[in-house]
Amino acid sequence: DDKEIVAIYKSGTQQYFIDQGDGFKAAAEELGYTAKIINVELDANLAISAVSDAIASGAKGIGLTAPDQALGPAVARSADEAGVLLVATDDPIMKEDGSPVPFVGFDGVAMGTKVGERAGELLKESGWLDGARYGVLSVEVQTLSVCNDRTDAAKEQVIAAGASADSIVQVSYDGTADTSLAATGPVLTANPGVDKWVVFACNDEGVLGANNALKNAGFNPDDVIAVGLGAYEACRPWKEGIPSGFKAALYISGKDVGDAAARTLINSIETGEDLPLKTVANTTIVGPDNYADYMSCD
Amino acid sequence: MSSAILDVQGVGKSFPGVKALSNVSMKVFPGEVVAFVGENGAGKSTFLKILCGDYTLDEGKVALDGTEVSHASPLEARNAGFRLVRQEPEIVPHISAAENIFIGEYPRRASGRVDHAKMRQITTEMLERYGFVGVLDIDALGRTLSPAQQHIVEILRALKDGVKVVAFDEPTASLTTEEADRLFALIRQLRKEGLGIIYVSHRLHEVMEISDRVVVLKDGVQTGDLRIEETTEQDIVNLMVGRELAHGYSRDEVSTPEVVLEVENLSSRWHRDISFQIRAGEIVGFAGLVGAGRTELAKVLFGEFEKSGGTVKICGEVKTIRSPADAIAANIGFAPENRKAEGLILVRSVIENASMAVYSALARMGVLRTSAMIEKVSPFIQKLEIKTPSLEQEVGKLSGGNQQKVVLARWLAAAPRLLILDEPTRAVDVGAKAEIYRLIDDLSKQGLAIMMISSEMPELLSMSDRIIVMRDGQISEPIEKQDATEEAIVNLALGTKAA
Amino acid sequence: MPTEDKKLSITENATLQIASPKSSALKRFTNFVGAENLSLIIALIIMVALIATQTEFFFSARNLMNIGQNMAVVGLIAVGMTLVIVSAGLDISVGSIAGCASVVCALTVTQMGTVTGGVFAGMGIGIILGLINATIISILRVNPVVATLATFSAFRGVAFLIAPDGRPVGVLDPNLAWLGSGRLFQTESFPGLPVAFLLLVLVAVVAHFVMTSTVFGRSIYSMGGNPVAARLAGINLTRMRYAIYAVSGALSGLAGVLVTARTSSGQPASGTQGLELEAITAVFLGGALMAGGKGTIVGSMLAVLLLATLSNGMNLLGIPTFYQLVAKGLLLVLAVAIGQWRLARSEKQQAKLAAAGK
Amino acid sequence: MPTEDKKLSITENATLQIASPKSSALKRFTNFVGAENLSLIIALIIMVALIATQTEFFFSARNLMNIGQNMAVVGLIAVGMTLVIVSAGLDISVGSIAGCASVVCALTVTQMGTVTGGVFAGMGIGIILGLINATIISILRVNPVVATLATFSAFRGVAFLIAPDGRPVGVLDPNLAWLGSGRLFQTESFPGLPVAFLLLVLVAVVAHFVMTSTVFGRSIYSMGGNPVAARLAGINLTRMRYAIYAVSGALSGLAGVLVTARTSSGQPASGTQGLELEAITAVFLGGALMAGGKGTIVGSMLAVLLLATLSNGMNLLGIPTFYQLVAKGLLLVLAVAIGQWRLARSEKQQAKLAAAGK
Ligand SMILES: Nc1ncnc2c1ncn2[C@@H]1O[C@H](COP(=O)(O)OP(=O)(O)OP(=O)(O)O)[C@@H](O)[C@H]1O
Ligand SMILES: Nc1ncnc2c1ncn2[C@@H]1O[C@H](COP(=O)(O)OP(=O)(O)OP(=O)(O)O)[C@@H](O)[C@H]1O
Ligand SMILES: [Mg+2]
Ligand SMILES: [Mg+2]
Repeated sequence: DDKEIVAIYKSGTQQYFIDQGDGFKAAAEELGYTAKIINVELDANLAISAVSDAIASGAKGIGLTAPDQALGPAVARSADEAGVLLVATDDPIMKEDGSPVPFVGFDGVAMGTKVGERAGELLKESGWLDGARYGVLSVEVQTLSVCNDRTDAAKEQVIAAGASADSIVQVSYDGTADTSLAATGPVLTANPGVDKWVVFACNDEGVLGANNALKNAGFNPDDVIAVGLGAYEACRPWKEGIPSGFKAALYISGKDVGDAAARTLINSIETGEDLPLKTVANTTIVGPDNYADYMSCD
Repeated sequence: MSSAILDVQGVGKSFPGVKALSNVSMKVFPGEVVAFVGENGAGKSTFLKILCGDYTLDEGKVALDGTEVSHASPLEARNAGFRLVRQEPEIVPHISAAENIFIGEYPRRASGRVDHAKMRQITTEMLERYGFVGVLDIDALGRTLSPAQQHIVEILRALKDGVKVVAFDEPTASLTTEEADRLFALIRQLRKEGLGIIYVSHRLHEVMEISDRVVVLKDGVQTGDLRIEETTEQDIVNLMVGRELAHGYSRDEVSTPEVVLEVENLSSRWHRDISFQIRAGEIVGFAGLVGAGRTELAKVLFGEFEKSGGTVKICGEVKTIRSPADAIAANIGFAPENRKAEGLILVRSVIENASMAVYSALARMGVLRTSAMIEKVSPFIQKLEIKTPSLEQEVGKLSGGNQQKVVLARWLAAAPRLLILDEPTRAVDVGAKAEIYRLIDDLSKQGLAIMMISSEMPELLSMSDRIIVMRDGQISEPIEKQDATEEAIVNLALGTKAA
Repeated sequence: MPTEDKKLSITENATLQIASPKSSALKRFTNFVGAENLSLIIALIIMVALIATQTEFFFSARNLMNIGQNMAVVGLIAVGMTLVIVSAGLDISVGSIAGCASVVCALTVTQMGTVTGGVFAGMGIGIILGLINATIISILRVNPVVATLATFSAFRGVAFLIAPDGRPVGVLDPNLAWLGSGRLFQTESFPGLPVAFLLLVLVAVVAHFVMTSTVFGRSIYSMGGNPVAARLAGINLTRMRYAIYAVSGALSGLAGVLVTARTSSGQPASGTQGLELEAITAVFLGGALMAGGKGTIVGSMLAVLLLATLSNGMNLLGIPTFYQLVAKGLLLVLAVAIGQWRLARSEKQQAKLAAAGK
Repeated sequence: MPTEDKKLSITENATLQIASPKSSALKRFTNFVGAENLSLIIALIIMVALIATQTEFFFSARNLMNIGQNMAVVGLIAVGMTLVIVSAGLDISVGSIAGCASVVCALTVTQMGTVTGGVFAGMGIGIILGLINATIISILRVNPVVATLATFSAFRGVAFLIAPDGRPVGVLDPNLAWLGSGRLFQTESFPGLPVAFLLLVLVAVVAHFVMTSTVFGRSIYSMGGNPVAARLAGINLTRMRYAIYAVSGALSGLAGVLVTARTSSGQPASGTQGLELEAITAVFLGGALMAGGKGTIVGSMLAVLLLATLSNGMNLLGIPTFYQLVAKGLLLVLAVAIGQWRLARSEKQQAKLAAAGK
């Protein structure tokens, strides 16, 4: 099986990357290749090991979502040495000389920007900007650079939309819904003057946790504008027709990104052409009414 | 006489590298005390551990009061009525002495709750009934108990309801003579109550005094089963050792004028105003009852416990000793009485345990060759006849007496200027005792000063050049060898005036 | 063999002294929380004072309820962990067990529509996994650390395998949600008591009773303090281990159920975010010993409260993660150090008394 | 007090029997790896056989080098952890120390441009943090678990505070990269030996010598087995602890340097998280006792190799994460269980021999 490609994901236990893996595998098999998926659980050191393992296993091409962009030079080097094709998925990375590694997907800054834009629009529509006592919850994994990219970008957009900078409150969690819930509670307590909240986070879990905290604190869904990232948690209340803080969410088709990554790699392996520098997979902001056109919710 | 309450037939047991018991048979009748003797490592404790369900026998049969209990679990053995007072007390450190006695079978309220009050009450009653009043604080944590106190806990554990046969594995080893007498009274009381009693000891005069019959083991083989009135200590020794032994030990005074240890007005949490000297080549015996503070005195001198006043001079110069490390640097050695808790690294090998105190001495720039260790300590291991399948054997798997010998080997090998021995021959057999006395004697001839804490009168009387008696943290005037008598010592220890 | 050195052993002597039953009201209180744990209370008071001076919201009824609610998950696990550690064992797999239970509970509720069923399913799987731990330790004779490190990994895998495609399972059942975020005795003036917190209190009280006044509980102390003594006294160590790890499993399972209830979705990864370290921290902070045989439910619960209050306070004050990490470390050291210092001091006094002729 | 029960203590006895110096070649080998560790080798062989039948790439020189390279980071930490655990301590802060060292090394290299400087800075900070651990344990008398759980959190925070805005620090210095991914003795036919691996081998050999044939090493076994007896034999426990935790810190620091070298960036957390559990797993898998006093460098290194081979093999075979987690758990249990079973058996045989009169 010398016709093999490998995908390495920074967080392979998350639904989004599971989807991406499925897309990657499916496309590869369709084109007569075998595909392997390696998960490195946000561990930079494991990522390096995984790349070398992939190379050792005779892979012709590697798709990598790095747990940290600083890894770029190290992986690019070992891939070049071994003459193996490398594409970065989701998070762009650079080579030593600062030139970008060919990229497939939709990077964190762009994600944050889209989320922020939508949150901004909803904020304007809500009319809270004229005199309402509103706040903005930015739920962040402050120890993870790829997460900060998203929330930072989202904050910019919300401010651009007219929110005041000091209305923004940071909440720190570890990526799971439970810690987001635990951390948001006290923040709400500390801001008793605020009776309307805008919410965004690094992922849907973060937003979900914050929503539950708001519910516990007795906020009613109309007083919450929560924009999810991933949409897999957001879509549930929509599906059930239950009112919730989720007003919109950025849907990223992991399947599409994985599919695109596999096709780009295989194409270059077969034809020997250089990899295209940027292949952007499509992503959309979805809401209660239109999510079903893009995704199945389970 | 009625039928045997305990009937053991052809029991055998082996451990890796050791055949501990082969074809041992014995009977115990109600109201009979059977002594069980043999050299260190002969298999006595193994035999008893089989009876109490700790070890499983390889071959043979055990019947208790008619019912077979050959493969009983510890619980079954207990319930069947066999109780063992172990040579090495097993104490639970962070619960009270009273609770230690009741683990496994607590008194309960109707609600099923453990009845702590009842537990303390029963304990107090037992302490009175068996004559241990005031020796044991029943609320003290297990870890703070002295070896003597630990033994009392073991005894009370054994004597709880339903006991038919009780075995004492070297009960007097950690007791003073006074305590031992109390124990004998207890044993006689139990005999009257019709219990079967097995009594293991290396102190043959005790055996002659207390038992009706004596069973002798040698290397796991039964070499005798005699009625006590038909035998003598010498016969027993011959059966145990297989050769004649010089009885007792006498040494000639070798002390020189040079003063090695000089203690002036030392006081501490336990002691008030203690002053004495030990000269090179001199052996000074320390007598006293449990709680008198001898071990504490040793530990204060060795820097383990804090002294609150006074000075300690070694070879004329004042030493400030704040830790055992300081003490060893000042050329002091200390073989503790409590070998399991304070003496040995049970999970490590014989050779390591024996050489611990000479590591630095043997090392070249911190590098320590095993060969060097063996060379240094194996002579002592041989002279002390330490019974072990190999030098690599875990010390925890040696017999009690052999463990004690390992502690001694460590300090005999280190040969410091001042050597403090706390109960040096505790649990050691007669043959080995003589050898240990000889080695101590040799060391003193080499000019060591030796401080020997002991609760064994014969040992104190035969080995010491002078004897200091301790009572309530204070010491008596030293008694010179010539006028040292058992009576004089006991009187000083108890604080009663000599007649 | 004795696993601490002189200093410690002596200080413990002192504890004993203090705890000895000359009962004045204070003495009885000291007795109940245990002298060592007084230092946790002191640390708690200092910390609360610090936080309260910075924000008036700390003492708001709602915030206090919040703390109660957030300590439930770790608290439940810490109760089970106390039994395990006192028995001289360790259970690193608790977080993974919680993960499995969270998923199983979510699936049961969504597919069978029964919340009670979900709760019992969650605890059930917890018990099963706990029994697996006990089997590996007792029958295969694997050291508890390795055994539960192994199942820490294996059970986590299982959690993802149970969940369809390893995805979180959403549950929007309001009754389940009530378990996680509901309140009892609510009035317009009083925000009510969180159900999750009451659940923890209930469990802790029962556990305290078991540890102090039942044969099972006392036997845990014996086997932890000296397995040989325990075995020779007829305590069946194997059976004890099965019971202990089953309890730990059941409570981890219950914690997993709470996670599902709080987050309205079964999170396979929920447990894997260091819940085990959090619980282990609490138990040792509460006065347990690595060597076993020592530790109390009261101590562990105080420690959980201390940790929950700390993170709540820091979130109230909006302290960034990095500083939160440092602060947590300092608190842990401080809390224990205070205790040691107090014990050392009272031991000195004891010595003086003794020297002055007892 | 004894922290294992009879069964264990007796089975262990068998080791000594086998290890007792009747030397044939096999005996000497057994003697070196220790009977318990033979089971690790057996497990390794079984596993390698399984993997090799599935993929021809496993035995490719390149892949073997790979395994070597990938085990370096955990390996270095496991060496230090062996000293700590044998001394009856525990060091949960190793991962956080590595994180600090990784950042410090990166900053030194980028700002002063000296790679050697970076390496020493990394190890230096490691030593300092190790000494802090020792101080908390010895002077403040905090139990090692709590102490290092505390610093586990605190040092992590420090790592982020050192790193500008808590973000990873990129370093492109080729000499540093050489340390992480460079090879020695490379020929066109032979891919060469990874520098990182050689570093680990060097450290392990020295550590093995220290543990087996120096006063320091022997004293670690003594103090771990019975601190009281060790102190009464003149061992200064406090000084020992400072030395032991400093070594553990230094090696964690070196591991952090390697992470920087491999990832071409100073990582405050990513890459060093969870290292503590990996290392602890290895040490106990290598035959150490929770109670202290037992454990060998050889055993720990075999365990590290076993774990590294497993994850490499599973990556080669493209086994999905969830199954990888389960497989890892099974391997751990299997490896130890085999050992226990073999020891129980050989102990029976030994006894039979003795019964038959040797
Ligand atoms: N658990 C064990 N493992 C291996 N060998 C053992 C074990 N227990 C005892 N032995 C060996 O069995 C033999 C008999 O030991 P035992 O303790 O019965 O002797 P003993 O007669 O009680 O001696 P002592 O008078 O010194 O107590 C000794 O050689 C001892 O080394
Ligand atoms: N508070 C205590 N904590 C721990 N051990 C104690 C304490 N008090 C006494 N001991 C121990 O009790 C034992 C007997 O006490 P002490 O040393 O006072 O009597 P002794 O003169 O040594 O008698 P013996 O040596 O016959 O036991 C010693 O081993 C001592 O270490
Ligand atoms: Mg014996
Ligand atoms: Mg004494």
